[in-house]
Amino acid sequence: MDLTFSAEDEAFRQEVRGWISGAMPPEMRAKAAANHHFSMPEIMQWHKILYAKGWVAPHWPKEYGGAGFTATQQFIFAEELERAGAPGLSPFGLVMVGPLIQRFGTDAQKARFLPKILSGEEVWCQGYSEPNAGSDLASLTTKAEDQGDHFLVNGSKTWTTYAQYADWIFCLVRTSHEGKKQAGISFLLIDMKSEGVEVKPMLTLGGTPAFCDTFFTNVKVPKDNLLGPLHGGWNLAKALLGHERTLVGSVGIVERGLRVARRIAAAQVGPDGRPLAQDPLFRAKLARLEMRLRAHRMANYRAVAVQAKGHHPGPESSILKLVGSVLTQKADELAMELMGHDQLSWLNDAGAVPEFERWVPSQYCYDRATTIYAGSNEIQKNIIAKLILGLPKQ
Amino acid sequence: MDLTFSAEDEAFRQEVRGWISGAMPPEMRAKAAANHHFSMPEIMQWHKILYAKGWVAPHWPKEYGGAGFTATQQFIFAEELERAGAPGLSPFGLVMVGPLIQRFGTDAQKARFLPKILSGEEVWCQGYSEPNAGSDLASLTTKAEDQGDHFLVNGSKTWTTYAQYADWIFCLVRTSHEGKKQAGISFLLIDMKSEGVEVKPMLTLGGTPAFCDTFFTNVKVPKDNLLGPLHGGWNLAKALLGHERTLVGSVGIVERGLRVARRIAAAQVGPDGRPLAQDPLFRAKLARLEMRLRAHRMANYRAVAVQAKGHHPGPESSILKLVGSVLTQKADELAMELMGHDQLSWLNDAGAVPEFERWVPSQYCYDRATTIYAGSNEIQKNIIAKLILGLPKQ
Amino acid sequence: MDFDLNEEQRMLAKTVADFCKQDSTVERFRKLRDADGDGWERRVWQQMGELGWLGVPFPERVGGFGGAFVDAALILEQFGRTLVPEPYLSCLVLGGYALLLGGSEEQQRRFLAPMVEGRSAVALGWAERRSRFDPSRVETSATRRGDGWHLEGEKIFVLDGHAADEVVVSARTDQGVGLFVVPGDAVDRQLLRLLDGRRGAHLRLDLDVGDDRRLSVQDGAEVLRRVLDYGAAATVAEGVGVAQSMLSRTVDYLGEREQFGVKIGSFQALQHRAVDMFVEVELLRSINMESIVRADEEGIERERAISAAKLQLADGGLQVARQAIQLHGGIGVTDEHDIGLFFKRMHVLATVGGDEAHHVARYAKRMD
Amino acid sequence: MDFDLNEEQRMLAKTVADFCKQDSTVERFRKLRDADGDGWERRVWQQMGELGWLGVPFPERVGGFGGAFVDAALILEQFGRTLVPEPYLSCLVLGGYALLLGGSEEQQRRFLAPMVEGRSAVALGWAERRSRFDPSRVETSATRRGDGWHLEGEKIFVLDGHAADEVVVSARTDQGVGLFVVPGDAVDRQLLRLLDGRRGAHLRLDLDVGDDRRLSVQDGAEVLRRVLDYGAAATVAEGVGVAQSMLSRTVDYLGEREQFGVKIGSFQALQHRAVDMFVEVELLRSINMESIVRADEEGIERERAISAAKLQLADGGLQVARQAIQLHGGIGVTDEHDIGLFFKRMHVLATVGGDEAHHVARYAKRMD
Repeated sequence: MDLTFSAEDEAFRQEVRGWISGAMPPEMRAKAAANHHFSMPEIMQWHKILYAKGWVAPHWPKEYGGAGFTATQQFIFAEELERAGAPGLSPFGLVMVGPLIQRFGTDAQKARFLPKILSGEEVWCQGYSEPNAGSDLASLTTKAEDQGDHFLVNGSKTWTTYAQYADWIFCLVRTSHEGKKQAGISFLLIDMKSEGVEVKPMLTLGGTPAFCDTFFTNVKVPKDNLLGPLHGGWNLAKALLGHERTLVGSVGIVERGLRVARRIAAAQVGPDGRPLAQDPLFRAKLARLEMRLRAHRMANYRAVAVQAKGHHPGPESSILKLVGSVLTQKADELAMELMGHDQLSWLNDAGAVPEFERWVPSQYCYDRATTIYAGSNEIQKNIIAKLILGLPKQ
Repeated sequence: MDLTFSAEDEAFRQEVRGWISGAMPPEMRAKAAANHHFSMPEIMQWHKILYAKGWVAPHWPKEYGGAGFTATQQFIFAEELERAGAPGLSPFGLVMVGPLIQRFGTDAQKARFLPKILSGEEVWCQGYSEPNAGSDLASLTTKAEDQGDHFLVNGSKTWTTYAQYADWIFCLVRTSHEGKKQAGISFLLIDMKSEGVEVKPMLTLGGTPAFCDTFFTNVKVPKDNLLGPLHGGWNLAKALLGHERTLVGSVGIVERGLRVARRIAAAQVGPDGRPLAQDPLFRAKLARLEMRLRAHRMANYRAVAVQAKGHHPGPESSILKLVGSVLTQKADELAMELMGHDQLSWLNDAGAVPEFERWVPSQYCYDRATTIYAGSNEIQKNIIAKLILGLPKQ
Repeated sequence: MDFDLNEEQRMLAKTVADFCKQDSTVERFRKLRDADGDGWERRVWQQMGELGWLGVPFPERVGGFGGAFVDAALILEQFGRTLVPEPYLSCLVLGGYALLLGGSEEQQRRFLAPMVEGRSAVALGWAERRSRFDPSRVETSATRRGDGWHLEGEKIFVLDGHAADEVVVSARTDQGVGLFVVPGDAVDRQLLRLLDGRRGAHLRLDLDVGDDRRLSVQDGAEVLRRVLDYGAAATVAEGVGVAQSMLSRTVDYLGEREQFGVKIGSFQALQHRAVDMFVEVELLRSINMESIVRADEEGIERERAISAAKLQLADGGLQVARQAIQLHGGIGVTDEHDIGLFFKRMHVLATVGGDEAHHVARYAKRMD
Repeated sequence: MDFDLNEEQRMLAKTVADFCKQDSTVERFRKLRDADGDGWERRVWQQMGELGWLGVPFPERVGGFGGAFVDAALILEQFGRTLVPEPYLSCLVLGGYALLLGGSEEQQRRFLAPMVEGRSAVALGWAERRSRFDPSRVETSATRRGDGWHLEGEKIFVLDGHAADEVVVSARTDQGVGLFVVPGDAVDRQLLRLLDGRRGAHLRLDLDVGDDRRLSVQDGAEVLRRVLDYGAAATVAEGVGVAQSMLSRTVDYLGEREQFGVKIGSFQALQHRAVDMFVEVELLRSINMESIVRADEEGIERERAISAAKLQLADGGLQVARQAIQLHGGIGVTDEHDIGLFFKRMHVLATVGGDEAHHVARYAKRMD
């Protein structure tokens, strides 16, 4: 057992840290320092900076233009990005559909799509959930009818996050009603500029314009845009859920939340006139959260170490999602509590509250979603109960 | 809305309080003050003192020799008994089978059983659960066969608390296999001195000899000992569960637990050399528990007020069980934490730890049962989900 | 002991409930939230005055009905159910009780009576950047200038202070903390959007007021403590309505929403969570009753009951709110769905009048 | 970064696991608990010495294998799975590390080497009535008397102190806190039953010891802090085994027990609780690794890691233990069923070496 990073890995961490601090534009650094929300254009700006460095896809193999980082390097890289408060890239192309195209795509599909995902030239979004198919994804009804040379798609998708900025959407669609409901699903890549695609953005609980409903009315999709086998989309979807889970458990996000809380604790005056950071009760709260994060970090390291040895992280990684999402919320809740009256402020102009606190209430509200998205925590628990604990069917 | 007790009720409280402090024998008072466990003989000693005063059955109507207290008086009386730390009487005769005999018994049964329950001459225990029928009580298999002039009982019962001291047991037995499983159950009163009854006492998690298994081998039970209609025992059982629930939610028990915790906090030296009661973190823990108890007390008062108006407390009283049981455990946990190293002591002789702390670890362990007995909290939640919230069948 | 409402109170609650259902739905709140105006309507405030709702707890000399705080609390509970936006808590309770407890009869007639009629709204500005939840930590100064006073300083997060006609503010004089009534349009107000979609303002004070605008009470900090207790009790009362709405909306949703071919309300894990919500709502209801009845009392039991109620709101109430979002799943985290509006209101209520830590600490200090 | 055991460690863990399964089952623990004796067996202790298990973390000069604390922790984890009663934590870790860190080489050879061989058991007495979890709060006194020392005072809850051949005790000298090795049978011992069925003793000290029994280290309090950190890390390591056993026994029970015509493990609410247990066990496993690896380190990260691990044990571990009882239902609260033995052991482990509040406070002090 050796829980330290190797000298090479530590050197890599220094390199990454140094590069990030030089590469982030000043306004972006200022926003990060002030703990502000990044808009989609800012996210894409950062995407392109990373792309220029060759680091935009740390987990992609080099042959596809990825950085080809080891599992450990990927983890360190993610930690450092979160630590610096860099904008979180949109995962739909890089983390989700990209790897699926690499694994299931034809050569033509690889050549067509991968380079533009990397460069950021084409932005992707995800068409999975439907109004009546959330946790029960397989009951989706958006259908793609075989019209000989193309599919005709009708239906609607919800939670198509940032669809208003997207050039492409990857969709699970029903291509057959035969057999189990999972069996008739296919995985389609659809051009958002196609006729009949309509996007209706909506606000999140955090007041940010991230969610969209996307509607498909007689949308023609070339057959070349089918990824993987016809009616075989469910396997692709499952492959993807694993990725998403590990992603969400990210230690860096909680670490940043905790840093925000600590900074607020240092600035806010407590009941005895001293900073809250000196108050024994608040200090204990901060300590508990940091201690709990420490256990979570080690759980993540264990998963990384498994991956570093070339194994797939099993369903065990579900616990990273469960714990990470809850800790994210706890950090938000603590930050809010520390803010006192300032937590009442909702996206007001500068000056209403200290800059650093401005986005905290929005983040707090939005992060209620962390226990819901990417397979709700209830679904994760069902998975663990069945696949790991082997408990009897409900 | 008027949340104060009436002048009459307050006077009643003073009367009760004065009487208790005079009536408890000195050794009993000393044990109560030292927060010690009472043995069954001590409990029966107290039973007889209350009987002599005419207060042993506060909830029984006067015609049966009860005190005939109002609902409010009953609540005050219970509060004062708990407050004084008086031994808790065995509920099986007074609270459980007694009222059932009053409601469902023949005149002969009333005359035969009620006076001796009151006087304590005959001690009762409960034969409900079986090894394979706990939460799922209706699946019990102990059977009573009709032999013309008597029933022949075979089977076994578990959790027959204090059966080793009991003269009588009331049992749910299967008298028919037809129809729904609830339909074939009858309610029998069985003399523990009957041939074929065997009791095997066992220790609780608290190290106290409360639980027993009771075995019935060809036990002859006179037909006169059937309470209520043949095959109609399930209704009696249901009537009883309601009683048990309110009982367990008792505010006084939590109050006493909290008093124990506070006394320990005053005596134990904290990390800074001052009593723990002065430590801000422990003080906040004590405060939170007391505040939570305050809400629970008001919830109980509401239920009492409903009863005082002559209504039956609905399934809502399930929440009193849920909350009371959890608060009881929390008070124990806090008392243990406050004890520091002393919490490691298990029923040692005097001098090992302060007298007042001696029984706390045993109580802490035993009280894990509060969320399990009298209809486990899971069962209570199922009941509330169905009967109050009207959620769809599982 | 009697937890039932009397006949008049039952009628009042019923009337208010009908009003909420017909005239002040959640939709109305949402529209006002999203519009540019004040977030509430003068017209409706006046209507409330005409209905007598703004006078229930106040004496007849200001046009009130001489009732108790309980009556105002009943109204607030109903308001919580549909998120009525009018400044009942911020002005009627906070501003109103400051005037009632701090002002002379003359001042009450001048400033409180118009509010009772719905012709005016009087907010309360007590919090400052360094005060946290302690109203005696006042840095705003009041110095003698001629016959009157010069006020200088800042008041933050004055609820509905953006639209109030008058604002009662605290300021330190050489004899302790005094209370002053300043005209809303005479101070520099920075409009604030609040988390729950309502509004407030930071006030920058730098003005002269006449001595007749200094409330007659000597110890302003003590009055503020009493007033904030009324405010805290009011948040709990409103919170009961909010929590009850969240519970029933969630139970309805669980009974309607289908996944995996069944109603999701049939899943035991979700049922038990709904029951956990129910338990917290019942505890909140229960302690709320003690809190609103004791609000008019003097002494330590008032503080204890109200702090216990605030803990139940901040802890239990927020658990209810968070669980309601979780059980609504994806739609719960959109701005479009109403459940989020209740969530945010609950969060604001849990904070106003002292947060959880404040009330636990206060209770801990007052333990034997 | 590598969380895997090396080949030797894997072999060791396997051997210990086999021993536990065959020679030291829960049944054995229960028998010893219920019998009159010491609660453990000299014979087995000696056997452990022969197997080399008592030497794994100690240097060769005392007959050890020069390994790290990790190796001892691996053994303890296995011991936790079947509640092995021998005084590995109390004597080998607490007594052993006190001698290793506090004693001269001569003293180590004299007192530690026999324990490594299994011929002796050395306990540690540091706690006093007023010390809580701070080993520097020492009232026991050591005064010079002739060539040696006179010790006077009381040590409470000395784990396995009832049967130890020697006990390392702390006492205040005029130069700070010193450590002394006293023969077990030379002191007045009050036998104590502990919550988990093991034993210990209060020691009343009033005796003279030679100067050769004073450990050579100057700052005894600092050594105790290090030793208690080893002890705390040891409780977590053992706790991993206990928690894992409780989880798997509970999952088994859920898969066997039938009610309402189905396995109770098919109820979703119970499944999710079992998952909550699993999550806590995984977190405990994870932070345990950091804790046992860092136990040998100097500096603040050792303290942080061990305190975080203790919190996970006291909070998460006890949640697992309490939930295990609850999910076992009625039989879980009888003394007859084994699950209660694990529950009690977990509670003791959570307390020994500093409880939750102690470690949270320590961590809070050491935050940046």
